[in-house]
Amino acid sequence: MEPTGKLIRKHSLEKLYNNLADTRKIYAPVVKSDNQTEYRYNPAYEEITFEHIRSTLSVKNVVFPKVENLLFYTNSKTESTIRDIDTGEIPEVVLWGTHPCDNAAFESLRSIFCWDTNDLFFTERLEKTTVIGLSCHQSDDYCFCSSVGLSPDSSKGSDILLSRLQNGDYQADILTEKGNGIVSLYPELFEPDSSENPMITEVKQKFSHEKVTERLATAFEHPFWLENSLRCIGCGACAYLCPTCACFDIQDETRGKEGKRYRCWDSCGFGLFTLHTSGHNPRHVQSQRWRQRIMHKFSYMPERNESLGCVGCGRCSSGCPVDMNIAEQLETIQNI
Amino acid sequence: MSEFEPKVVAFVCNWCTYAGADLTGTSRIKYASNVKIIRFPCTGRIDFMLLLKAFANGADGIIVSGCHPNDCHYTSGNFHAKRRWIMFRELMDFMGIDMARVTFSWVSAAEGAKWAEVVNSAVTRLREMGPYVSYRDMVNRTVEEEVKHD
Amino acid sequence: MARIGVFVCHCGENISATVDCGKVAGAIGELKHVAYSTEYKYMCSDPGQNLIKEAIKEHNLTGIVVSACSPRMHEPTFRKACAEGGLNPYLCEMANLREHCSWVHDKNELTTEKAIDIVRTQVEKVKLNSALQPIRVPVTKTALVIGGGIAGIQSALDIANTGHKVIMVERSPSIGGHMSQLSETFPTLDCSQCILTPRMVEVAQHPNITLYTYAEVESVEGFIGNFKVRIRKKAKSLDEKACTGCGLCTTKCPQKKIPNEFEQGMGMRPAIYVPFPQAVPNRPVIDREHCTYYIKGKCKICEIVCPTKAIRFDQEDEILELEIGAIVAATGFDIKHSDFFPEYGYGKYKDVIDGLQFERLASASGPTNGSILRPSDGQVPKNIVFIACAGSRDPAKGIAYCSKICCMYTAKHAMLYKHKVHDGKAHVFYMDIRSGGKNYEEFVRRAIEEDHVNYVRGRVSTIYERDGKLIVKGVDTLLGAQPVEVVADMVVLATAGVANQGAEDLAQKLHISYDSHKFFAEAHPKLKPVETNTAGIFLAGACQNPKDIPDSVSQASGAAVKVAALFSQSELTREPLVAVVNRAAPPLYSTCVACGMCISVCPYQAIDTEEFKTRDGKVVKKAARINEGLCQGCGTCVALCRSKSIDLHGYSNNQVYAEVVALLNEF
Amino acid sequence: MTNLVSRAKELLENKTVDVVIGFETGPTGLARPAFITDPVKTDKLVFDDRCSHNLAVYLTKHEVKQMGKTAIVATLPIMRSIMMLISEKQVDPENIVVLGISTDGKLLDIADISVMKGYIEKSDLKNPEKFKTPLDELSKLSQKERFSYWQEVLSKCIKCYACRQACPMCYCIRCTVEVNQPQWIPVQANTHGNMEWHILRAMHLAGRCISCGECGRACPVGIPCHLLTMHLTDKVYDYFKVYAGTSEKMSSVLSTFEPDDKESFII
Repeated sequence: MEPTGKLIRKHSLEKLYNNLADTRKIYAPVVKSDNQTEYRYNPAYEEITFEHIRSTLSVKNVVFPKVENLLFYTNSKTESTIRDIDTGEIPEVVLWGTHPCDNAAFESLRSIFCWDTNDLFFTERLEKTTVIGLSCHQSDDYCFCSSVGLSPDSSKGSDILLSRLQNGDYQADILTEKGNGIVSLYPELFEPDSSENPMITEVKQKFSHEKVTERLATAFEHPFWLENSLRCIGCGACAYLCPTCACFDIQDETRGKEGKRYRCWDSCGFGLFTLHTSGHNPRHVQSQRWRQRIMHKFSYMPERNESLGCVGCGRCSSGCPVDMNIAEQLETIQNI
Repeated sequence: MSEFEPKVVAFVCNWCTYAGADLTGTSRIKYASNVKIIRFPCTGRIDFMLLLKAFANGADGIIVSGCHPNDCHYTSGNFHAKRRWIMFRELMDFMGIDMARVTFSWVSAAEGAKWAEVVNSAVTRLREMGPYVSYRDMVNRTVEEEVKHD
Repeated sequence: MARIGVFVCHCGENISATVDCGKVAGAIGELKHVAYSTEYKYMCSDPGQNLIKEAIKEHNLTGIVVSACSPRMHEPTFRKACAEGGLNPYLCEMANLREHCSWVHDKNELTTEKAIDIVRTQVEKVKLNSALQPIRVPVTKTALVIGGGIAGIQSALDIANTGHKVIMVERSPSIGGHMSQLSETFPTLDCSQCILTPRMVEVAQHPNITLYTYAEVESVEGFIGNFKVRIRKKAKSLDEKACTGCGLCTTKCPQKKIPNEFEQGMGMRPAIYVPFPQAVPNRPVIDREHCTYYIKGKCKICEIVCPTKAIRFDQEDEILELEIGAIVAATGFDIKHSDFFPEYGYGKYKDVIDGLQFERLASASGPTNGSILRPSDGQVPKNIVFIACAGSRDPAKGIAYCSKICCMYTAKHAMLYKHKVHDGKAHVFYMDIRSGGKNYEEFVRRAIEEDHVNYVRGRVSTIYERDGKLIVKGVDTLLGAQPVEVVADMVVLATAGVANQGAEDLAQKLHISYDSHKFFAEAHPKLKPVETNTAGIFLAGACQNPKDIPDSVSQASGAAVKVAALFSQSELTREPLVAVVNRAAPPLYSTCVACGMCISVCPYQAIDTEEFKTRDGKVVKKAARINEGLCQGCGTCVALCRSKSIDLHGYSNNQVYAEVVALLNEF
Repeated sequence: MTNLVSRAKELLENKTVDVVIGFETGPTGLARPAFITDPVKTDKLVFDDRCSHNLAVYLTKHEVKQMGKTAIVATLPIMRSIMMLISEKQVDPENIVVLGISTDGKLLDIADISVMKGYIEKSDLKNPEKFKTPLDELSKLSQKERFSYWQEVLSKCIKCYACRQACPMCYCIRCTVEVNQPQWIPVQANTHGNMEWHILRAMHLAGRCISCGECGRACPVGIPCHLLTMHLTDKVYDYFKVYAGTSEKMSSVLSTFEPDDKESFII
């Protein structure tokens, strides 16, 4: 559909939230401590923050939970009976106040989960997610959306995108039918678009992702990887904080007769991620794993998924215990 | 039966407490049938993770028992175990895991009667304490319930 | 796919009286992977065992659980039956339904349910058992006896008489040890030399014994049956083959004022010397520390006078590398010397001596030819005080233990004194008289009653000199702690027996444990008093704790039997229930990171570090390695290993984990 | 830190070491670990209050070990970590030069390991003061409250293992959580599995933790997991009167014992 611009007053926004929160699951950001903002289901409106630059974790868990049951089974002496999960029971969720980078990440995730076949759980969850995004009126040194083809107010992935106006009201861009569905539930809360320009932060472009992708094509053996990953301690923080990292592990857990199969987050940064049963590990040192992370996002994904594996949210860098700054590294890479 | 019957796992060493429990049997001393024994060569072999696994799998109480100090068949396994349990208990307590549910004892091969006492007093106490609901609730929480905590 | 057979035994009615065995067999039969489940009245009977053997074949079983009595009772029986049925014996487990269930609970449903839980747990365990083969270790049938005192001599002779080779190493120039220094022995008062020297000669002449005196253990590597021992033969400066032992050199040596160790410093010896006339071997050595030639580069008188030209000034220490199957440590003890006791003024008062010095005074071959003469002026002491427990049983002095031999030798000393100085008075200060032993108490009574030795129960607080006499101030606790003062001519301290010099060093070389007093530690204080924690190394005599001659000799024979038993087969067979550190293909080699914590906890020194090297010798990986010849399978290392790189056969991580899960969940 | 820079430069110039591990300032103004092989680049080295990383974690990293002889900027916790690593045979003292930094930020003259040992022995080895309050507060709660508290904070754990990776004592190439025969710890990050993981981690560090607090700082979701190991550090001292990282010999409390170790809970 054609996007339409609306205005939503400060007090109407509160009403919208409360109406939604009363009738469905809504996932909204709350300040937990000085440097931690987390999303919670249906917090009180007063608890919600509009000032976060980035939440600690991304909101990818809405479509790709850290643990997702895939099936249940019961063993008997002679056979195992499988019970499938009814994806119809997955509830609808409204995402509230997510920034453009996080919203754009859904597309990136879809390019992975729906690469050849549609992942049942992912598509069901994504379909049942409505995104009321919030463009950014603040940013920090870690932000680099503008270097990966996005901007603080890009509408990609949002069903409705809110942007703050000087007086505290919000411009609401209604971008999809889903978004329109929300508006049509509470049309009285939306007013015609004002001509005022919303407050949008400026995020300086640090590198050109096209140039990075081009350079990576021939940089596999470059000494850069070793030199620049010495600091990396090989934890999974970057991958788990990342809104587009999609690696997972599948496990069976049995107790007595009953068992379940689930998938849960994994990370290519871990040494054991590629360890073979034989003891051979094709990525046996951390520099190879660091290279894989960047290659995957900026070379393999553009090539195979026609999508970039990065939305410039900066979480991997801000959350890194040893300041592995990805933007800094990409900036270097385009010139090596 | 109305009374709650706790599930109790006993981790015992082969040379002292297992033999002591054998003696309880040969002496025909009766004790509560709630306790089931797992045999180890030595208390030094008992991994603290196994105690957590017992709770995770629904035990309400645990008994860990081996040779008295200086009587270890392997001379020092029980001394190492003792240090391990000192640390383990302190950590568990700090995390709010109920150490009153875990009984540590030295029962020698000659202490058949002591074994029955150790079991009976542990079972009596656990009956009073009731099932270890708080731990079991944490273990049995579903994916959906976990998410509710977000 | 596992195919488990379960056999529920009624044990007559011992189990079936309280446990519904049919119900147990039925419920277990419903479990996954249980291919056969049955009950029988007596599983341990021949028909019962045949039932197992037939079921193994008929149902093609991969593991069995015999649900009967305690495995401590019948595990060997059923493992054997299992093997006879064609299944690896370690694929058999027992569920203890009798001692741990039917005998301790009443007949009711809970008891049967518990029985089912117990059997299910063993079913889950046995599924994870692996077929194990007994460990076979080759045995080199040569024993090393370290120390040539009476314990070492006895051990060496006993082993040699079973037909096995023995190598004896003694660090001093002669064997004989402390016993050769003694005058008479309690409780018979027969001459020590007279009973010892024939044994010494026997050692020297025994075709199975190779004797290295003036030699020490340099290093010990390897493990039971397969030790590699390096012996340092210190240079004697002598061609032992050429020397005839004529002794001319010792009489001509100009350096004659060296305190004689054998005489406890109460006599002198030359620089080239034989420690005592009955020494074995009866060949001199040159004490290079005191020899004029080695000090000043000039002299060589011994070389000049030697009729067979046997002196070799340029001789060097020789290192022998020996293959050894078992080791007996018989390194003996030492005593605290009197300078340990400032309150008794030793060092100041020449006439306060220790027990060994008294032995030399009383010895017919000693510096006084057996006359009791006090060191200061050579006079016969008319009043002599013996102080028992000098240092022993005195925690304040760091020696909490009883030295065990002093009560007896003090009584002996007092008697010997009385027999030699008829008009003398002997006083003994003691804490308790410990005379447990055959004819020991009678011996002490004889000293008191027949020889009229004055026994005073109390301790001596101080000794000081006044007018050429020693004033001994003590207390008589039997007279209400009344102070006692004895004016003595000589005082003999029964000083504490302590670990021999170098004991700690040797223990470390042998990798055996030792206690805080540096006495070697036995493997078990009650049941393995002769063994050490290191398999293949045994203890004899006072290196373990102070012992008298009969105790030392008994233990020495005990150690010899242990060695002989080990040597009775060409291979040592051990239960394979040992720990293993995992191994993988390069470049991983193992998940072990060689932190060494397992090495630190292992009571048997069974773990070392293996290095993996490239072809050019560069170490690329280190990992712990368990010597299955030494491991006893306690599993302490397994529970401690942070990376779970060690596992224990028979009680593997997988097995014990499965047991916990199976015990608490229904399947 | 001119002393530090000149010393590092000298070590690289005269080829005493092949690499200097220290701190530099990153693009956002944070201090971060730096690896300097070129004497010219030693100017990048900084040392101030921002430098909290436990650099000893790199001494066991494969790529760093390949670089050759290493000089390492070391505050007290780092020196204690080095001591632990030597005692556990992970670091060869011959291969490292310690650029010790005193608590007031001065370059120490650490000629060898025995000098370092002397410095450590003289130092205050208790848990740093700033951790005392949270430790005390938690101890004051009831058992039930403590269980709720830890369930709540640990439910946030995502099992990224930053706590483990930031810890110099967690140098195993395969951690127990990565063992699946048996699966000691559930792979999924649920409250129960997370709790088991953190219990395991704390137990494995009992008597080995040198109180640097890096595990807690590294946690991206703000779990104060350092309080678990620090609590045990307190207890290790209470019971056994020892602090970790004071000896080059294997001496951690769980790998040793004294026959008269006191406890009051074994019946």
